[in-house]
Amino acid sequence: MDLLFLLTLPLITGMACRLLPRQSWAEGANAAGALGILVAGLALAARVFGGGPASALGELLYVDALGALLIVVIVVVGFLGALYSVGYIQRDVAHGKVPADQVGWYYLGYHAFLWTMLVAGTVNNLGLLWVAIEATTLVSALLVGFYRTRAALEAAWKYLILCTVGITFALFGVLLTYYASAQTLGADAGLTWTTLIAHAGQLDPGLMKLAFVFALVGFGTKAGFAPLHNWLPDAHSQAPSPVSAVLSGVLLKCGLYGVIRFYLITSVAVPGDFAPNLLLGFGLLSVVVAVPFILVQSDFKRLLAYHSVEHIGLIATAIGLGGPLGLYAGMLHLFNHAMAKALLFFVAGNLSQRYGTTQMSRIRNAIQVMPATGLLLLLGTFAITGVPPFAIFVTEFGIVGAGFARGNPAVGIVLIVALAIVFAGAFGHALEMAFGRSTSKLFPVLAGPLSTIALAVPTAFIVLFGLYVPPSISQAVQQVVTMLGGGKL
Amino acid sequence: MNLALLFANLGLALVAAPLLNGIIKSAKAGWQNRQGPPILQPWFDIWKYLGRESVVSQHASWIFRWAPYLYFAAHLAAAALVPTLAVVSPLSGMGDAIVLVGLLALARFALALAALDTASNFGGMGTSREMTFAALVEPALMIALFSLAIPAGSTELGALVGDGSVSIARLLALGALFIVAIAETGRIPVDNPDTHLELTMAHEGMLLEYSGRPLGLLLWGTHIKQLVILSLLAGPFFPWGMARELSALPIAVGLGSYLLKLVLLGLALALVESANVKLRIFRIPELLGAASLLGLLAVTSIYLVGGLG
Amino acid sequence: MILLDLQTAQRLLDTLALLLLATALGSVPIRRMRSSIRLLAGQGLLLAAAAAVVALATGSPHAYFAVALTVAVKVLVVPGILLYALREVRVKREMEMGLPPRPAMLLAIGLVIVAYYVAGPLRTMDGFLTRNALPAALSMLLVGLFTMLIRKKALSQVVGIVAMENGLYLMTVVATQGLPLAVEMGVAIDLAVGVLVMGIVARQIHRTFDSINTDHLQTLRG
Amino acid sequence: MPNPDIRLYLAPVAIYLLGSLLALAVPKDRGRLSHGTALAGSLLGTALALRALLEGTPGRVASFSVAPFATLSLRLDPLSAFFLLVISLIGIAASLYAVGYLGSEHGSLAGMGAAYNSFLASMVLVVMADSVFAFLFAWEAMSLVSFFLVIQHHQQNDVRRAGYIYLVMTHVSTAFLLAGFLVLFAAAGSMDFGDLRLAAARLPALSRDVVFLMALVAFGTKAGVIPLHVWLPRAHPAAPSHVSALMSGVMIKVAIYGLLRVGWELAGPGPAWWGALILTLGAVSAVLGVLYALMEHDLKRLLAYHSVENIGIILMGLGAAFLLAALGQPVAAALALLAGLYHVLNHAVFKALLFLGAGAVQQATHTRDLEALGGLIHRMPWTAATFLVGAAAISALPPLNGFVSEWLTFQSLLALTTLGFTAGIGGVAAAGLLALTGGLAAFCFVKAFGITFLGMPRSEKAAAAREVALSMRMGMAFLAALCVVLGLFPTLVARLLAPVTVGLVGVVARPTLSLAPLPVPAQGGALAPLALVGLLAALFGLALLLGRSIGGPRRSRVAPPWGCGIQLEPSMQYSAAALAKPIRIIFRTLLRPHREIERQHDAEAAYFVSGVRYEAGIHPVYEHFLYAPAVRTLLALAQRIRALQNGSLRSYLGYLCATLVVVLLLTR
Repeated sequence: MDLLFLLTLPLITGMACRLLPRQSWAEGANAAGALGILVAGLALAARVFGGGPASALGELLYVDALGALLIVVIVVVGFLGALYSVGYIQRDVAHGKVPADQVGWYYLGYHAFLWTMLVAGTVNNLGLLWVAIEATTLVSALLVGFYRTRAALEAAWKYLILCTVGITFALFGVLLTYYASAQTLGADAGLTWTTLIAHAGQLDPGLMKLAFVFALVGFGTKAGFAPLHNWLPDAHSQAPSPVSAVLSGVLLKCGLYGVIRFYLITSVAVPGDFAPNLLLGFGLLSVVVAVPFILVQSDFKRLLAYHSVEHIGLIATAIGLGGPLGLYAGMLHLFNHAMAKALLFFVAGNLSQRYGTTQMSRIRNAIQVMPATGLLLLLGTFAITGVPPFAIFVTEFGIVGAGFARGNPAVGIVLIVALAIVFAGAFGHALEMAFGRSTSKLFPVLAGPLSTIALAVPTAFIVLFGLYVPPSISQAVQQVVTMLGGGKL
Repeated sequence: MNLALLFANLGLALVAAPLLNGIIKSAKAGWQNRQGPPILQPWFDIWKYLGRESVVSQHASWIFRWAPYLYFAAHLAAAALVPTLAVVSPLSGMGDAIVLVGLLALARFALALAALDTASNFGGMGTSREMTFAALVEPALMIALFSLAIPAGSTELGALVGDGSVSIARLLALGALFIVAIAETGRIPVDNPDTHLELTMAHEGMLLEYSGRPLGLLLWGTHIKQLVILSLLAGPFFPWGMARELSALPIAVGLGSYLLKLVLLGLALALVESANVKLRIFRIPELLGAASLLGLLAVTSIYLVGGLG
Repeated sequence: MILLDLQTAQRLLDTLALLLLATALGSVPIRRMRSSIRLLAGQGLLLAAAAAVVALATGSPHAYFAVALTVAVKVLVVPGILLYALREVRVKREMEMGLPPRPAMLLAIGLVIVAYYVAGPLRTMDGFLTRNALPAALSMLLVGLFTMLIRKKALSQVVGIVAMENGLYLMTVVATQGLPLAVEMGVAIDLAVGVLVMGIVARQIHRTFDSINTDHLQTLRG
Repeated sequence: MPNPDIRLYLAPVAIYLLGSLLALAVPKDRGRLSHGTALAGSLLGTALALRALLEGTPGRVASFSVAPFATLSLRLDPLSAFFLLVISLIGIAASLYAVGYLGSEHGSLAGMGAAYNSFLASMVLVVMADSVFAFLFAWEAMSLVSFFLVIQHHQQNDVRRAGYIYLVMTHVSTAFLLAGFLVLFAAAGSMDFGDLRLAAARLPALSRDVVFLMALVAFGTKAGVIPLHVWLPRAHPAAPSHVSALMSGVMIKVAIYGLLRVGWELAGPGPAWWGALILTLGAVSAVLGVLYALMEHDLKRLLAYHSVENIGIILMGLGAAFLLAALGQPVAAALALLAGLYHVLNHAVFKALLFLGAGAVQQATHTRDLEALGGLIHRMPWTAATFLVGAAAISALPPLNGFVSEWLTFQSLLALTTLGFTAGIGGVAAAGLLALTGGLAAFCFVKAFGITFLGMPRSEKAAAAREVALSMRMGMAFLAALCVVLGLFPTLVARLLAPVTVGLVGVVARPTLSLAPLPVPAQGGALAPLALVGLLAALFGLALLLGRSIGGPRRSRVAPPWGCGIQLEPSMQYSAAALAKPIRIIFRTLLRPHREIERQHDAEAAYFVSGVRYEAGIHPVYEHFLYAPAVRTLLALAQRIRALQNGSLRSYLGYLCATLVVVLLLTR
């Protein structure tokens, strides 16, 4: 029941936001709806983690631990983004960047975007999973191009073409899987996940190998694996900041989620290290490719986008490494990264509206121009680069440790080197932005209470999870790990 | 620790040090065909200065005032450390060769600060040069002392005194320590004790602002330092005659031989001074580097040739 | 009512797959936009034929419906829309190429070889997925992508996407005779929305840039 | 164990963290509250450390699970307790000093107070860490909070640059440390130090060598070992002085702790070449560090380079200890450990004292440039006196504490000479370099003290200086007193360090240190500083007596110094640059000095020089030949790779196509 509620609420909220005649009403509907989605999502996740997988509409919808983790990330970041959007869009309207009549469309698009992602996290069918993920592209492309500037349209176009092409390959992978399942399990088995995973051992390994390659490249484009990530910095940097937060914090994870589903089937169907090694390879490549772009960068939001490539790479590496330590750290990292990245994109939103640019060379002395944001900029940078006492330190430590623990120290060393250089780059940029003397013309910015919540919640999470991962959370993560084939830590 | 030896050392240092300087001066004068000052002249000078009024720079502080006393005391303490009449250090158990080096450094530190205290630029010049030489002398001194300490396995000053046998290592160490002695006593070719020309002076530059009683103490202290350095050569390398048991006769023999050795070493210093010209200041590091190298060669030969007695 | 025995059907499908492969390769050196769209229509016709073979061999009504749908969508609607768009934007007929035809053709053949190398050895002989069908579908995907990356106009990239989807369609028709209903509907809706969204963005780009040459879309770097 | 309540050992950390919170909660506080809390924590830490060293350590203190694989375990063993003592002692002085010192800081002190307290807490946590996670956590936290302290004056470009270089270098070095730890972890399957120790014993020699080298790079960077030191002379001076005192006095010692903990206790003590390497690095750092110090005219940078030098001296002791332990000489190894650790404590005390003194000078004169100082002894007598004690101590002059630890280091080096030719020559060469270092250090502090406090003031600012606040003087006096106490009562320190050496090599070091002269001549050379001071005092009295009895009552008069007949101006005094010039010339091949003189001639008469611009300095060799090329290469490579994201959609599609093809080909 809560599952259906969760899947209808975003649509209702979105429509309400579009249809309500006053901007303030739309904003109210947006906030209330987002809160509802949050509560419903968390309740669902709690049920799944407490009492096992949930399903609805026959077997059409099915949420297991992995899905629940994704849903938690979606609803939390979605909620924060919705709250942050209110002040952000108001200021955009005030600065004349957005016509007032577009605000309703924005919220509709935002909630539709959330909806597509929630669908992706709840369907029990690989074909529908594909449909939902393709739908995320289509909806979010409109949000990416929301400002209708040249750059925004360029970004939206590239995003659309690259992800559509990529996702076409994923569909080929779905077809191959369908064919493989039809061959051995009969046509009735179809693409239902629960059936496929139960009989994964009987599927033809050759076909599944091929299917996995296509799914990996296809959904990997969406997840932002290098060298398929090229759309990502453009889209992340041109979208409105709350949307960037969702793109980076959640959308990439939806792509990764698709990959993981195929990965789970393939790793059963194809004996040996085929699938893990591929994931490991893409993961490492993503981390390494992100490094130079972080080291030398001029645009703050692009910098954050490359951080996303890096962290998606880290998670993929963790899954590829496997083992309880790697999987645990990787899955927790998924959440930690979403929080840190949401925080940073909100910070980027504040900075870009105050300074009127995302060019880092023109952002200076943030610590005095806007003390809270400046402090959070530093804090977020330290968090995202894996400095204690922040959450990502814990999980990066675990992932690198998994490299050594799984007898693959070379992976660990590559990660260590890459992360060290990433730190040098990211920290240098943040240092210059936070301190020094500001000469830019400043725009008036007032932070509302909703923005404060949006900034405070992820901050609280990245600090808390750096010091203490509560047993209940730990247990939930452990369930995902168990699902992915890792033992008890 | 032996109180009798201690007092003997202190007394010898106080009385004989200025005399030794007088002897060296006379010898130099003799070699230069001059009629030098009387041998007791250093004594007369000290006596005279101690009674004279002292002129103090208006910029000076308590450091200027007390440094001479510390300088004197530290050198006298060093004199108490070295084995002179007997093969043991009177202060064995209280300090060793490293302490000796430390005491010399303490005295130098005090004087260098006092020289800067007056705001006179001669003081700065003297300090600059003296501290430079000192920094280069210290490794040479330490390596040479180590080369003596290795066979004994101890830095105890009494243990450095050998049995008088000759070996390559000892000779090399002697060479090193002799160069150190020239530098530490401020003699040609490193420094010139008789000059007050700004181009050449090092140690004297530091004393330039002193007058009266403090100057007397400083001169006295410098003489004592000279005695200490020469005793350091006399004991370990020429242990003949040093008392190996503490009774009257050996001590008396020790006293005689000690004074003789001092005079001979003083004459050697005077000879070197007369036979050489002062080195340009930036050639001195080469000389002191050679001393360090000699010390290292001494150590090498200990291992390769098989030790010294 | 089965009008075709399996072996004949397989032979026919094999031939059709090879023909489709030939059209895919044939599209590589084409310079005129109009010709490449016509070729797309031709591919649609071949796909319809393949669907028809499957329909005759299985006799299921679903399959006959698929034939009709193929003819409608792949032969008429999509090429029609593209031709309409071609007239609308009034671009030069010639397509600017990023690569001369000869090396382009060689690379495309290389891609086909890769497809055969990868998919050829798989055990797929039972059913309609004949020896050449899977490699052909794969080749159509790869070559479709390849045509996208050697051409500069936004519209030609859409043509490439359609060509890729034709490859997928071949796979759907011969391997699985369609997808489960829910999925099929989802894919169809996605396609429709996709075209809509691409249209919206392309229109805005056209309005803002006065051009849809994608080489102008190169300001976001690094 | 005699400690019923081991949680008490967490109290200092708790107090520091409370201080952090207080600082944030009471933003109006001018540092009194937060630094008062830090003072309380330091006092308690001192008491607990002393108790642990004298009565026995409690072992595992606490264990807290952050995540299933990440456990914060804390343990207090003798080694930790000793470093806890070092941290807490300096914490006392720095906190006391800060109360007065911060009065002149502008802006809110909330962040500073919080960071300061957290800094102390993190250092305590590092030395108490008992698991990989705990160690790295505290280690990085320590770097992070100290970074915030360094960039307190962030409007200045060079301060930001210092902060950047500092944090990046320490973070990169942590990466090495992480790799080293994880090699052990891979073998142990556990993050607990106890398990790592057991696993390390089973590891092949090569793996242990890797661990050691990684630890050496990591801790060497933090400790400021040449050529990994470049951050140190930038960052330490940039921080407020009470923080510089902690950084230079304590934080770099925490790196020494790490080296002992990881390099010796977990993975070591290892083969002889480990020790030889440490010894070599130590000797190089000592000599070059003091040479660079001599070239500096910025008081705090000068002190920072002396930290490099003293870390070198410490490493000489520890290197000898590694070497002696590897060559089967546990007793001598214990002696060398004692030497190194004693110097750790000593350097902490006098370097903190000197930095506090420099801070006082800076606060009073608003400059750190030696060439603008002078004559402060008349206006700041307390600061001058305590600084003098520190200067004499760091110059290893008897009877202060620096001399005792250098004496012990010489003894350890002598112990090497019993082990054959190579070790012997190495030991003697090291002794020579140590002596050279000592000589140069004395020179440098003659310069630092003499130019700053003696002579005439070289600027208006120096002439107008006033003595600093009482709490600052108390902080300095406390450390000056410690310099004396640690110098005069070495047996006390040896007693405190006995459980440490027992823990590491199993035996107590027994150097012949005593308070009174020994009745029997000792075998290995002996030192009785208290008796020595007695003798010096007696002879000092004798000098007074002789002067009076021979010359009668003292007579003196005040006059201007001799200036060859002209009136002496302050600018005519010997400058710091001139003072050190002989050294600059003698060591020019090492220092690579450069000099630029530009004369402006009078427009009407070209004979007359209207102005001279003189610029001199030394080439930053490491930056120039080591770091700059590396950074340049990295950035050039990055630029090249960045060209991949060229903005062309067709390229991106090409990457997609190529990726697919490559992966497909890999699939078969």
